[in-house]
Amino acid sequence: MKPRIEASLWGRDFGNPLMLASGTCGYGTELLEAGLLGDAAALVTKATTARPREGNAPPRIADTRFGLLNSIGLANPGAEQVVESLLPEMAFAPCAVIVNVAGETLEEYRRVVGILERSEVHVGYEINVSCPNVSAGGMAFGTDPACVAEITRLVRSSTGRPFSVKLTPNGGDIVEAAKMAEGEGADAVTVCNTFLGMKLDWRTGRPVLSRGAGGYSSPALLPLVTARVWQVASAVGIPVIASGGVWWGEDVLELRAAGASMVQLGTAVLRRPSRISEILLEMRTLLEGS
Amino acid sequence: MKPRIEASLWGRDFGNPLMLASGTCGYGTELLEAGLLGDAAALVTKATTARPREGNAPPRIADTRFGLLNSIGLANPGAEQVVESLLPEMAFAPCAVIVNVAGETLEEYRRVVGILERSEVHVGYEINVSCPNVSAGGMAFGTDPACVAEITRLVRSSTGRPFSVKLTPNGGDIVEAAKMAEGEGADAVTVCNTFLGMKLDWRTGRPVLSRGAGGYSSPALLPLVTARVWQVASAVGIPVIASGGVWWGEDVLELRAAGASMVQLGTAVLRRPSRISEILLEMRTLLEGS
Amino acid sequence: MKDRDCRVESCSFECPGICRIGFSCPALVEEAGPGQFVMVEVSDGPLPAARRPFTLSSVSKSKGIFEIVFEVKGPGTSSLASSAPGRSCRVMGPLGRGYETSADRWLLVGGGLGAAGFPFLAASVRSARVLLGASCSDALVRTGGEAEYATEDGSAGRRGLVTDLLDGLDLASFDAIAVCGPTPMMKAVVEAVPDDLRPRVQVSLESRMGCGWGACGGCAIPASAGGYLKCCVDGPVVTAQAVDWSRMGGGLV
Amino acid sequence: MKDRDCRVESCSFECPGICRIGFSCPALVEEAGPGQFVMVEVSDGPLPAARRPFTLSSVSKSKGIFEIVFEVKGPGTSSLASSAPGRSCRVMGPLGRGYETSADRWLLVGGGLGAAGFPFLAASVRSARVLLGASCSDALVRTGGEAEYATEDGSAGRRGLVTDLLDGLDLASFDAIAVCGPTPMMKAVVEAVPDDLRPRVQVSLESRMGCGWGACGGCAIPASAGGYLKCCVDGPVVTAQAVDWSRMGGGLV
Ligand SMILES: Cc1cc2nc3c(=O)[nH]c(=O)nc-3n(C[C@H](O)[C@H](O)[C@H](O)COP(=O)(O)OP(=O)(O)OC[C@H]3O[C@@H](n4cnc5c(N)ncnc54)[C@H](O)[C@@H]3O)c2cc1C
Ligand SMILES: Cc1cc2nc3c(=O)[nH]c(=O)nc-3n(C[C@H](O)[C@H](O)[C@H](O)COP(=O)(O)OP(=O)(O)OC[C@H]3O[C@@H](n4cnc5c(N)ncnc54)[C@H](O)[C@@H]3O)c2cc1C
Ligand SMILES: Cc1cc2nc3c(=O)[nH]c(=O)nc-3n(C[C@H](O)[C@H](O)[C@H](O)COP(=O)(O)O)c2cc1C
Ligand SMILES: Cc1cc2nc3c(=O)[nH]c(=O)nc-3n(C[C@H](O)[C@H](O)[C@H](O)COP(=O)(O)O)c2cc1C
Ligand code: FES
Ligand code: FES
Repeated sequence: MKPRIEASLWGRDFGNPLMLASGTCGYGTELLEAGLLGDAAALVTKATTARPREGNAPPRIADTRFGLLNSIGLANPGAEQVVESLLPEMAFAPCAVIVNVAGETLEEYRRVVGILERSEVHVGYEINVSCPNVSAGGMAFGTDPACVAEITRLVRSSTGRPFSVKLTPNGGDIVEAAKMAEGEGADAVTVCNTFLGMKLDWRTGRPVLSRGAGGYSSPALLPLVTARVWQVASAVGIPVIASGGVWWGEDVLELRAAGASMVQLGTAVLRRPSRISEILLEMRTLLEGS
Repeated sequence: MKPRIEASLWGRDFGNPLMLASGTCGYGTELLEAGLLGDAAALVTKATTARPREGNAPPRIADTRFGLLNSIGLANPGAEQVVESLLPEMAFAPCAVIVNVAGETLEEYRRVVGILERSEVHVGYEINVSCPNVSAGGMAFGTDPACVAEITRLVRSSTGRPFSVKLTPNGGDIVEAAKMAEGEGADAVTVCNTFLGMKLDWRTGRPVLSRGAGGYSSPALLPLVTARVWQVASAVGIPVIASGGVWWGEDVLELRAAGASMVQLGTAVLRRPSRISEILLEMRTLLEGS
Repeated sequence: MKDRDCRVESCSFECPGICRIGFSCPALVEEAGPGQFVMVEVSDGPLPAARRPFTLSSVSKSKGIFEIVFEVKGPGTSSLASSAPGRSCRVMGPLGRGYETSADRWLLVGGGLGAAGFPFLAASVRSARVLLGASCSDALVRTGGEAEYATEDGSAGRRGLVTDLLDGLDLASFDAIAVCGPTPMMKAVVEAVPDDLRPRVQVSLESRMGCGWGACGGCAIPASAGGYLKCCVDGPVVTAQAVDWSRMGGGLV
Repeated sequence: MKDRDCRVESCSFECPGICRIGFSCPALVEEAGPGQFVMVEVSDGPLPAARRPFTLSSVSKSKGIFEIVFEVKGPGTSSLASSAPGRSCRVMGPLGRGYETSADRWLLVGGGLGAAGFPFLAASVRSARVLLGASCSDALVRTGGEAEYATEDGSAGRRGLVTDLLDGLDLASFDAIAVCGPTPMMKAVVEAVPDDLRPRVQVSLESRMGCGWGACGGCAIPASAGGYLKCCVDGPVVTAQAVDWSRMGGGLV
């Protein structure tokens, strides 16, 4: 396939493949207010659970030399609040809104989607079976293909909207998990959530994050994500949404060459929201020059 | 435990915890000749198989912005040749020699160790169930706890020398694999081999390495290795040997704080063999200052 | 959230290890209030992955210049400290909630670099008495106007902690008390203030930050109402009563 | 394997995109032979993760200086090309097997940057006739002495490929033929040499390298004897017959 900027997902055509990754753009309200969403195709909200979650004890963030560790722990106001006050704020956003859904139990996924169905704002879901920062659910679900299948089945039975299952690179077999999601009716898979990482203070022997390990993101992880996107895209027929390691326009083109339909920006947007339009410009320049 | 430089493994005391990682120091002969082994505690040879292996078609190396991809494919002269000509050259090396062993079948591991037992030069083995660059064996063994157990059992029955099982971060459950190795009599686990990674040329859509994906090493992976060392060290009683992401003396101290008995240097030594002594100096300075 | 390229106008060491940088950015200065902060990009590439937060130390509306004062700690601050005039940095701000400045008579209590924001605050209120603590005279941040000092080694002002300077002060004579410094110091000051005066205390908090603009949830501060505040949007300045000091621990959150 | 800090003495652009750097290192120069290469560290930190290999282009034993000439391609070469005199780089070398120089009368056939090593070679042998090919005159590497040119756009010498310059040459009048350039060009030259003269042909190969000193096995070159040669220790200069040209592909190995 010839490299290009246009992209499509779930029957929608987009001018570009850029999505804002879950947890790095809140519910989009800040970026909307700042007028920075115009160049994104879609944004994925912070993970939403059935009830409000406080999140983990601080410290939740550690900057390492080459990347960022986070341990937010799915802090969010809960599905009711999201439906009542946050999604309505995004009703006229210039990009598509996708809600990221998490749960501590299999059943919770169904409940969250059930509540969220009351809103008309979002076009679909990203089902998070891969959060490295919670003790119940999260990553533990994602490493077990049977759990991935069961969660996909539950979500499929709860909504007619399209959804992607966001997979973990931290154990299990990501290709197997993607096949399970496809088999049970998922409309895409997101490859992948953050990598489990840790920073310690060697003087005290103590981890910097309160929970010990956290989710690690870094531009240096691009080759790891590229390999997993390539493996998964070769194995399933549903679209693959790439997530991880993007900073330059070139990275987006590389992930698409590996088989990704859409490409997410996470840490890059936290660091510099204007990367959305800068990356787009870089892609245009590269494609004109090629 | 107070941070310190001295280390011990398998009843041997070393002045420091630095080991040279498999595949990044050949069989040690070049470094020995250059007089650069004096500061290392031990070196691990290139993976050795029963018969000579040519290795993968080139390109086998790709430099990414933030790391190195390799796809050597276990090229080595075979166990007989190693016993006859390479190990004898290392008989008077100033550091301990450990032979890294790989196989395409479970049975091959036993054969390789059987042949190598004829040499008195090496003090033990590192059993490689985690090479990302071969289609048969390698990483596929490492992601299956039953295979890890079986290979450990076969090796244990073939040698009285101590050995470490080198695990993979690319799928499966690394803690489970470590427990299996411990259960079947391994004397240590090495955490971990390279991460599966890939680089593509987006203009052509083709991977740079001939085999597509390869093993990725980068100083940016240190937090990933630290997390895995911490998890494994909390779960097993045998020593954990850390491998991955080290460039500075501080990194070694951090991995030891995470629970590693010894710490390997791979890509750093390829890039600059004098890192061995430079890192040692950095560690001394840090510990004096603390 | 506004993000702009700001030119480094001046960069010099205030005292060993403490650097002062002046950036030119009239638009930012126009919007800024005391206690607000900026997120500074230390490099143009993707690393370090996070920006570094700094309190606005002083602003000159006429020149369109704002200053930050910081301690050189790790890679981010050392890179910044080596900036030559002319360097351009991406700076987001002003961010967060600053001091509520309607009160007249202020007491400013600062520990170490906590005093960095006091010049801006002092210049924004009717009257301010400033108490500063530090380990030694070299670590005392100059705040422009008059100040009383306490140093642990006695090398400047009184030997002791900044809380010692509170002894004998009539705290009720101040309409507002601003506190900024390391967590244990802020805790001690807050405890030294009688219950009935607590509502007058505004503390300026620090926390590790992922974004600085409310998106990541990285900057959690234990809230007395349960759960957490977001330091970057609910703070960094909050009333002392909004914080659950028992869950604050001793160090950086 | 010797690794030393070498001082950049000079750094300038030979022509657009082609840079020449002179390093001072008497000890390295003393040991070096034509066709050998060096591995240069582009930064002092861990990235980029691999060094960059360059052929020794020329050496001055009296001044203790060696030069490399290279095309600016990616991050490594662009960083090097911006070196100011005085910069210190870690350089490993001389590495690998160079030309076997006992022969008297040499024909040197180079394509593009393949000619980078010819000045050193030409200076080390009794007589050398030099044929150079490039896309255009700007991309022709100066080799010091006399040379005949072929350029694809005709902007210097003959319009065409370097192999065209072989037409009508009495190859048997040379005791040795050195070939260096892109793989397709080397293939073409080797094929243009009659079978009986092939043993006189020495080719200088390129490959992606992890270490440069034999440890990693990254630099595999398909060998006519089966399996692979290590470009860094078995080469980079080998006899044309040692290479399995059918497995060489069209590009970089
Ligand atoms: C709202 C706010 C205002 C601040 N204002 C000032 C100021 O005016 N002057 C000043 O000297 N310092 C200030 N700090 C602290 C300053 O941001 C850190 O010292 C600085 O980020 C350290 O970066 P580094 O790369 O040098 O150190 P590193 O140790 O490499 O920092 C690593 C990571 O830890 C974080 N970090 C380290 N120390 C702190 C800290 N004390 N607070 C928050 N995060 C930290 C950094 O942001 C970074 O992500 C402020 C912090 C916050 C949250
Ligand atoms: C023995 C030897 C001698 C060489 N001598 C010269 C010379 O004298 N002049 C010159 O211009 N070039 C020479 N090259 C090629 C030169 O090393 C590369 O052009 C350079 O490494 C590119 O680095 P970069 O960071 O600019 O480009 P990048 O594209 O970023 O390089 C990425 C990676 O690919 C490798 N690579 C890219 N191109 C080549 C290549 N052609 N050969 C080998 N590896 C490559 C690099 O080493 C690096 O690991 C030589 C290569 C070898 C193996
Ligand atoms: C601070 C932070 C919070 C995150 N929170 C979530 C989350 O709630 N749900 C989720 O699916 N992924 C979450 N992620 C993962 C990102 O969505 C993204 O997949 C990951 O950061 C990799 O992309 P990047 O390298 O572009 O950052 C979070 C990442 C960061 C850095
Ligand atoms: C070129 C190269 C070849 C390698 N070959 C082997 C090998 O044969 N056997 C093995 O167990 N590990 C092999 N490895 C993995 C290293 O031993 C080491 O575990 C890994 O590179 C991580 O450490 P580092 O980050 O210090 O490089 C190889 C790594 C590299 C870079
Ligand atoms: S730092 Fe990201 S929400 Fe406060
Ligand atoms: S480059 Fe490492 S063996 Fe040749």
